[in-house]
Amino acid sequence: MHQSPTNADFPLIFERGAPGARATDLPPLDVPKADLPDDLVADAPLALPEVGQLDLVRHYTHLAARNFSVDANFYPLGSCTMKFNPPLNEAAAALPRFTGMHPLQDDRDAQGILKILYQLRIWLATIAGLDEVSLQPCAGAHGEFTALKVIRAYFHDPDAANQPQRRKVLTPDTAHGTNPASCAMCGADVVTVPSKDGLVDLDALRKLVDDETAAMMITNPNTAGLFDHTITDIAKILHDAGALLYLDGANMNAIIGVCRPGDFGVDIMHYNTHKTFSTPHGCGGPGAGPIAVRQFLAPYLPVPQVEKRATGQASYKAATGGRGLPEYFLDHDRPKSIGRVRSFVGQSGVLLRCWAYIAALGPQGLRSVAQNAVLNANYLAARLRHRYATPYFDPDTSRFCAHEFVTVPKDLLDKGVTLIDIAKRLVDYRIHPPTMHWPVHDCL
Amino acid sequence: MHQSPTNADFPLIFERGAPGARATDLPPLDVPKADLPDDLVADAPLALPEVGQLDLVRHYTHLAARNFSVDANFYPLGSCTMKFNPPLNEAAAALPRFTGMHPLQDDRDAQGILKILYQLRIWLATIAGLDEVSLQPCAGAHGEFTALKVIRAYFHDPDAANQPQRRKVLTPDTAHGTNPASCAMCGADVVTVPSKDGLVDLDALRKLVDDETAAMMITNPNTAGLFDHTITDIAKILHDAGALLYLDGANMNAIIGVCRPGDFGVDIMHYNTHKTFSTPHGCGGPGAGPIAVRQFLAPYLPVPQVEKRATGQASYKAATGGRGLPEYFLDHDRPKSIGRVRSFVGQSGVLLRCWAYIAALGPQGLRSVAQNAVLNANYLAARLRHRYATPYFDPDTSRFCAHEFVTVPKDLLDKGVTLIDIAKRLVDYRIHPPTMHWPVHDCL
Amino acid sequence: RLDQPLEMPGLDQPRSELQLHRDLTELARQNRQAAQAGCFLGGGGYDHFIPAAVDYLAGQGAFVTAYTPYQAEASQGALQAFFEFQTQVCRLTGLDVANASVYEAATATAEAVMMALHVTGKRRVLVANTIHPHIRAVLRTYLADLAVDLIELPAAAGRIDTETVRDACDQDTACLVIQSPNVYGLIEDWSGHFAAAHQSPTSNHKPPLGIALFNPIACGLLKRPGDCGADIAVGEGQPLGIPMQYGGPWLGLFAARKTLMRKMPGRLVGQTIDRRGRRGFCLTLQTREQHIRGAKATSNICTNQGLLALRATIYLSAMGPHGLREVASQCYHKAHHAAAQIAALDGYDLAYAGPFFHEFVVNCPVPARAVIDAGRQRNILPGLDCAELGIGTENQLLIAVTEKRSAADIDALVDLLQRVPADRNVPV
Amino acid sequence: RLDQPLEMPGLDQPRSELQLHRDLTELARQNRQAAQAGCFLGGGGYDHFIPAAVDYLAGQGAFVTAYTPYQAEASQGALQAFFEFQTQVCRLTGLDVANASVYEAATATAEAVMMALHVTGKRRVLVANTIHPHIRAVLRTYLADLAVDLIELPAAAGRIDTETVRDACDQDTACLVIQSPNVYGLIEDWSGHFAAAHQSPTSNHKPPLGIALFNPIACGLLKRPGDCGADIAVGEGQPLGIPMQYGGPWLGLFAARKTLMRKMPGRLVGQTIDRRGRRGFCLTLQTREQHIRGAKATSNICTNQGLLALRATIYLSAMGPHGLREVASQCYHKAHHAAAQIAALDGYDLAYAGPFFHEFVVNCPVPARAVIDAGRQRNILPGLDCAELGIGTENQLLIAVTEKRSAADIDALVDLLQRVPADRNVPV
Ligand SMILES: Cc1ncc(COP(=O)(O)O)c(C=O)c1O
Ligand SMILES: Cc1ncc(COP(=O)(O)O)c(C=O)c1O
Repeated sequence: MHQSPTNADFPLIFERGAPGARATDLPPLDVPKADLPDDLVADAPLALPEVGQLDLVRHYTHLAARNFSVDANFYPLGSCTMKFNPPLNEAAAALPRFTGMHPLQDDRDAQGILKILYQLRIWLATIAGLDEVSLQPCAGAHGEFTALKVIRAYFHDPDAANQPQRRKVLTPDTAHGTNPASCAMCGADVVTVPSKDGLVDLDALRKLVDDETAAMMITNPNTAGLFDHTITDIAKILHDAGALLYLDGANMNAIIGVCRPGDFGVDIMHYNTHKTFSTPHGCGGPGAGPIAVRQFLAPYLPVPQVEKRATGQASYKAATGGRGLPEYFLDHDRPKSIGRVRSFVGQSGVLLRCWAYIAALGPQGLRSVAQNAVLNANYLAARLRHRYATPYFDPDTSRFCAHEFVTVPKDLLDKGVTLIDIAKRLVDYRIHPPTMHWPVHDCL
Repeated sequence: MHQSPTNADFPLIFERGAPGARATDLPPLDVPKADLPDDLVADAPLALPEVGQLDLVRHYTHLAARNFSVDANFYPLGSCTMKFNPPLNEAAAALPRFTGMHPLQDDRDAQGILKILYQLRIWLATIAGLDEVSLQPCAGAHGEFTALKVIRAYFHDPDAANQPQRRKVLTPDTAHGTNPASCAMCGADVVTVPSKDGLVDLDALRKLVDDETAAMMITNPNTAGLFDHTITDIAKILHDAGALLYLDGANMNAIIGVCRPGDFGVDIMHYNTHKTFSTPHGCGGPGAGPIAVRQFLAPYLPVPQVEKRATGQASYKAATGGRGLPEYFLDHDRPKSIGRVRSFVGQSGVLLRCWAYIAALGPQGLRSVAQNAVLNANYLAARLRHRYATPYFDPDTSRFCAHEFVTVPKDLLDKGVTLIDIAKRLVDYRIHPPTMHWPVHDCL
Repeated sequence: RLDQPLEMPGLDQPRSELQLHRDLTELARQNRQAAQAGCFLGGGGYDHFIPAAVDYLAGQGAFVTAYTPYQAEASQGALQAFFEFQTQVCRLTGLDVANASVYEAATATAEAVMMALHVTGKRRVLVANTIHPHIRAVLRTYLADLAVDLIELPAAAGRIDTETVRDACDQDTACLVIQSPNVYGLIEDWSGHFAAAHQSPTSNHKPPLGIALFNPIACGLLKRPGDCGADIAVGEGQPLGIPMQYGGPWLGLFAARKTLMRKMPGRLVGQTIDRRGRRGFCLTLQTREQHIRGAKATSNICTNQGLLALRATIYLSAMGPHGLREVASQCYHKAHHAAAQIAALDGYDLAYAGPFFHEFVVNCPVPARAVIDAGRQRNILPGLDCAELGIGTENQLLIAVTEKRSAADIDALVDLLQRVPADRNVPV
Repeated sequence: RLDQPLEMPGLDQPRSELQLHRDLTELARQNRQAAQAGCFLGGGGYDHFIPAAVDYLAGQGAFVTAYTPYQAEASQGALQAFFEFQTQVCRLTGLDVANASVYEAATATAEAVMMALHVTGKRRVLVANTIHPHIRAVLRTYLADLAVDLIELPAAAGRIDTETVRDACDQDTACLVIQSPNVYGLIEDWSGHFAAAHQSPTSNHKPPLGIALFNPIACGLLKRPGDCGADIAVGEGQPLGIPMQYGGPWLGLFAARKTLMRKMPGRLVGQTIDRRGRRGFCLTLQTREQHIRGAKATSNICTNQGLLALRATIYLSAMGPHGLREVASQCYHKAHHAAAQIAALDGYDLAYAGPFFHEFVVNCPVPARAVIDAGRQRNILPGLDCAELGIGTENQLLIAVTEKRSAADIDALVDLLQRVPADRNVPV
């Protein structure tokens, strides 16, 4: 039924339309024209597309048809957990009283969204088993950056740790690239910790930790899909040396509601709402990367922080009459804060969807998400392991995986089939191929 | 990149999911349970699909991907004019204060939608060059039916025509099938009028019209894409004999704003908003089929009619205070009316989009729609006529078409190519094939 | 031929997109949104919960802007959806075949009656007067010029008596039309009535057809038309995921016994197998039946309510059997809870004693208008004035309660009803 | 490992879809919708008109629910859209290369500065103090732990003087960051400032880079960064069809001269040709640069603002050159009309005399707070309190006027301003 397509079939938007065409218009200017000095004005109009509304709609409808998506396809991706995006969340986020809010509106006129952000802050702390959360970071990598700034502020604080010499941050050799990159941006010294059997090599770690070590960043379950059961040992090694444990929460999907990072020794961590909490991936963004911390790190969190006034102090009802202080508010007055990491309030539209996802599931539902993800991944690993080697998975010795697993299709590779071939064949079947060559070479 | 699909690739919604799966849920019942007699209750639950939300979304996303649409494809259809559907109209029609309106709400609480309906009524009368409009009919065929009822009521009215013997309705042999079918539903006797050269044969018509003739139904521009320039002669023949001229407005796209049916002798007509005024076709509906009539037919229009109180009598402002009568209202008190042709107020959601389309174009814009449609169709006919015979189109003798044209691909047919082959090849190029074998055999 | 553009009142210039957006927002502001906490309006249109997936999926351009699926290769998506719709309507009604939709309930009923006249060759049409008055009015219009007797069966205590049916059926009766839940919300005895009709004396072995006018939500819980002996079932599909949108576009549901299939109005999608053995779908039986039958056609319907049928399909798929049953039983229990509380108020009582589904008539100590006007001040729409609707007296209010109403919403209604009589004695 | 589900405050049960719908509607009700007739708020976020096509097209599931386009065969749609986006950003800024987006304006500025430090190998960063205070705050955070001097250039009459720039640039200067229109709405002399920077003495033939912080709407009318000598241009893309949505997600725009391409942060989509000679698109240069560069990376950005970039692409395509110019000039003329009327009021005057685009600071005879509070009663958001924002005194109001405001909306604002001082003298 399909012709093989040519360039003319898929023109760029610039190659469509005709001079003068426009897809929308404004009412005529209804005020007198002001003086507009010539030297301010650009010489020529911009070379933007000129298309009618039908061309515009056809163009971006055709592009949509040439894209995989969760709505239409299965994505067996691990860390980048691709979750179903409930239409209700999209519809709610599109309500004009959410989309139409200016970020510098009076707090009294923003009680609904502030309540959402406040509750989310509390919920994310509970899930982490930690004490306070900042919703500011724009994505996971930004969360890492913010967290490293917080750690540094803590060590530099003369009233707290007062150990400014701690400049080293350890990352396992399986770490996601953003981990060392975030360190570099903060001026920290990155030290790589080797792995053994897919897990952190504890002996090596012991040797690397010293009184210049600020923290170790770890992903758990890790990028090989394994829950590192030595995590409490790792935490102890760090804590004993006065250093902190940072959790890259990209794989939280496998453990939410089942165990809490705070309970296994994590001091500070980030979430990726676009992975763990189903906020839509949007072809690569937007996301949000809230961070959670223990109490002693809370003073350093970025501003503003969303806060709630104790009941009795002032109620929302009184506030809306303009006669009192609003219940929920943005607090800018945090003297030890690292400062701002972005403009305004945060990725509010994303965080709103995150709130809705958690509210829909409830505590029990969150727990079953993790349980099901782990069950399904192990099921798939078990079915594949006779044709595809699964180096870190062996049910016979009770080596199970978390919500993703690594496979090395050795038989096929020996026959000359490449990973790219497997990936392309999955695309033929309309399944998005998993991440390749990472965390080990020749793996999926 | 595509596999040839199998049934398993395109399961029915019933073949997806698993027992117990659901894609949505309600809060728990928050009132006491009432007594529910066993004998009222069905024995078994219904055999409806049981699917989760992801399955639901994937299923109807996949179906959408297997459908042509204006958003993605070109439809060279004539009568069934497939217009671009502006996203603004969809967004406006989705506003909760439109979608959330109950049809039996107080007129005072419906002034916005009533104003839209009233203005649309006036605009459609103006475009028709006729006096009054009913927005009640659900689609074109329903408009035909309603109009025939109005015509009959007029002839039966002892205070008006008082000629109940007029039971005959003439339709040209090129008429769309709904025309005779509508007659049959009303108990009228259908008489077919032959064509000559694609137009109504005037001599034959003269012989058929008599004092039992109620009306003639004509499509102009006709289903062969020709504007019948003898329309005023046809009107005269009918009017001289005391009969009425009905216009099937399916092809109004070719003439709106350029000429008015009322000016060329039409007494009553229907519109198809889903053809002429860009309300979305929605895979076959909904539509709306407003009818326009001359003053002497107005008393018979169906109830309710949307009306406006003369200013001064009561203004909207006073009305909203509950102390006066609202400016716009639904009038049920029309003693000579044929009665109701459907429940409630009409296809309000469709009519709203129709209003928006007309408002966006304005009088000048409407006119250019028709001018462009005719120009484009003639351009295409001229380009095709050397390979495909265009029986009713010959620019050398000034025979032009309106907004569609008939072509008989004789050369190709002689070579054994069938119309179906041409149609399928158009589908290959992602163009929706035009109507086939109609109004003449072996034509497109 | 005009030399210049038309003069259109209130429309001299084209409106820009921004202007149109402003105008439509302002016009919307002049409407009250009924579909919210305080809505107890029914009478044929109901404020049910619509899962977000319905808007999301049915709003795809590939469906909204698609043409009628005449060209099967270009329309497998729509055709399969309509096939699924038909199957669902069959399962909802307990009948064998369903079409791909007609306009709405009233015209659906008229089409069913026309079909019955055609199938039986008879001329008497029996219609319960407990049917919605708009539907009865439409039947009068449709049958006006045909040589047909339209007879309205009187009700006793808001319901039709099987005795009445038995007495009314004669050799010349084409069909019996019964709505349940009826316009008062009461559940009629379809089984008894249709049995009586089927057993009535007949000349040509063609007993009167039983036409059931049903509410699709009620089918999730109560006995279905097909279970009760109906030959044809017609209904309003609006409650199935379609917003009330001031009365339209809604959705006419139409199903019948297998033997009646060839006389069914409207489009019908069938399943077929292609050359490679794969399943496919296409319009069957008639595709534009009018072309073929012309003046002999029994229906003229062409454009139907495709997009609304799609919404209903998605709605029913989202709900599933258990979800639909829960919607129906929450409607039932909440309506009964409201009725019990209202009947306990001073001066109020229920007008009818029969079993009801999610709607009931209340006798008020004041005109229904007074209650409605008082409700407007508190953004409560307490129900419909039975006198205005033509189904009762000035003091009667028709109240509907759907699953969307919470216990608190019901309490607010009860509180309103309680206050109105008292407030009326105190001049404001 | 927990034996039982977590205890989460305010969340004991899962919420059904209907309940969640109710809750979110109620929470939305507790917000005031700024984006309406009375909105004169600016300060970095603006209420511009968004054509319906933007929501309609960018809201397609195939975009919203798609993954990052790492797998090119499965992502040609997104990749082509981002390629179009990059091209548009280049044409908007007059620069050669643009990336596929960063988070928002402040982090974009920080990334640009980090890049400049890297490219030049120097350690002094000059930043105009007429830059939005949030952006300056973010720069402070980003640069805090690096061995870098962050110097804020003082303004005179709300704008930077080229003399100041010339004096501040030295051999060790990595870059000069200038926002125009600046935080007061005033148009800065990019050409003069960047020329001064470029001409400053340099040790290693690497003069300071000129970083322009631009408003993309202003680019439709005014001179572009690239026309004025900027080496890097960063900006907030929110005005391009993105709702204000309480501050995010917005869109960081990032463009640079060709010579700087290899140091650009973020993803970059490139065009390529497949085996059959057809055009295709893929992520180029780095795809997750962090994997490759690890600790040597200059940026850590991974997830970006893809869907927002798509919105901007559709917005710019819908507007076209003439539409964007009209938006910009309506902003300009309406803001000047408002400013003239306000300056004519008793007790009010403009704080700065320089040329402005669509935003300006007004000195009020009363605290700005009083004007804002009075506006709340009439649903007018007259502007921002300059003291709260940290850019002026208690009596200063920052007022923005976009193309969406009508003459009548502006009259209502002027009327409000006129009444406030008088009303304050009459105790309520
Ligand atoms: C393990 C891990 N850490 C960090 C990140 C970076 O997060 P983001 O893309 O949200 O910035 C990712 C995702 O790409 C990841 O998989
Ligand atoms: C000429 C003509 N008349 C009548 C109709 C019937 O109109 P509708 O489908 O709106 O009922 C059509 C469309 O199918 C048509 O083309």
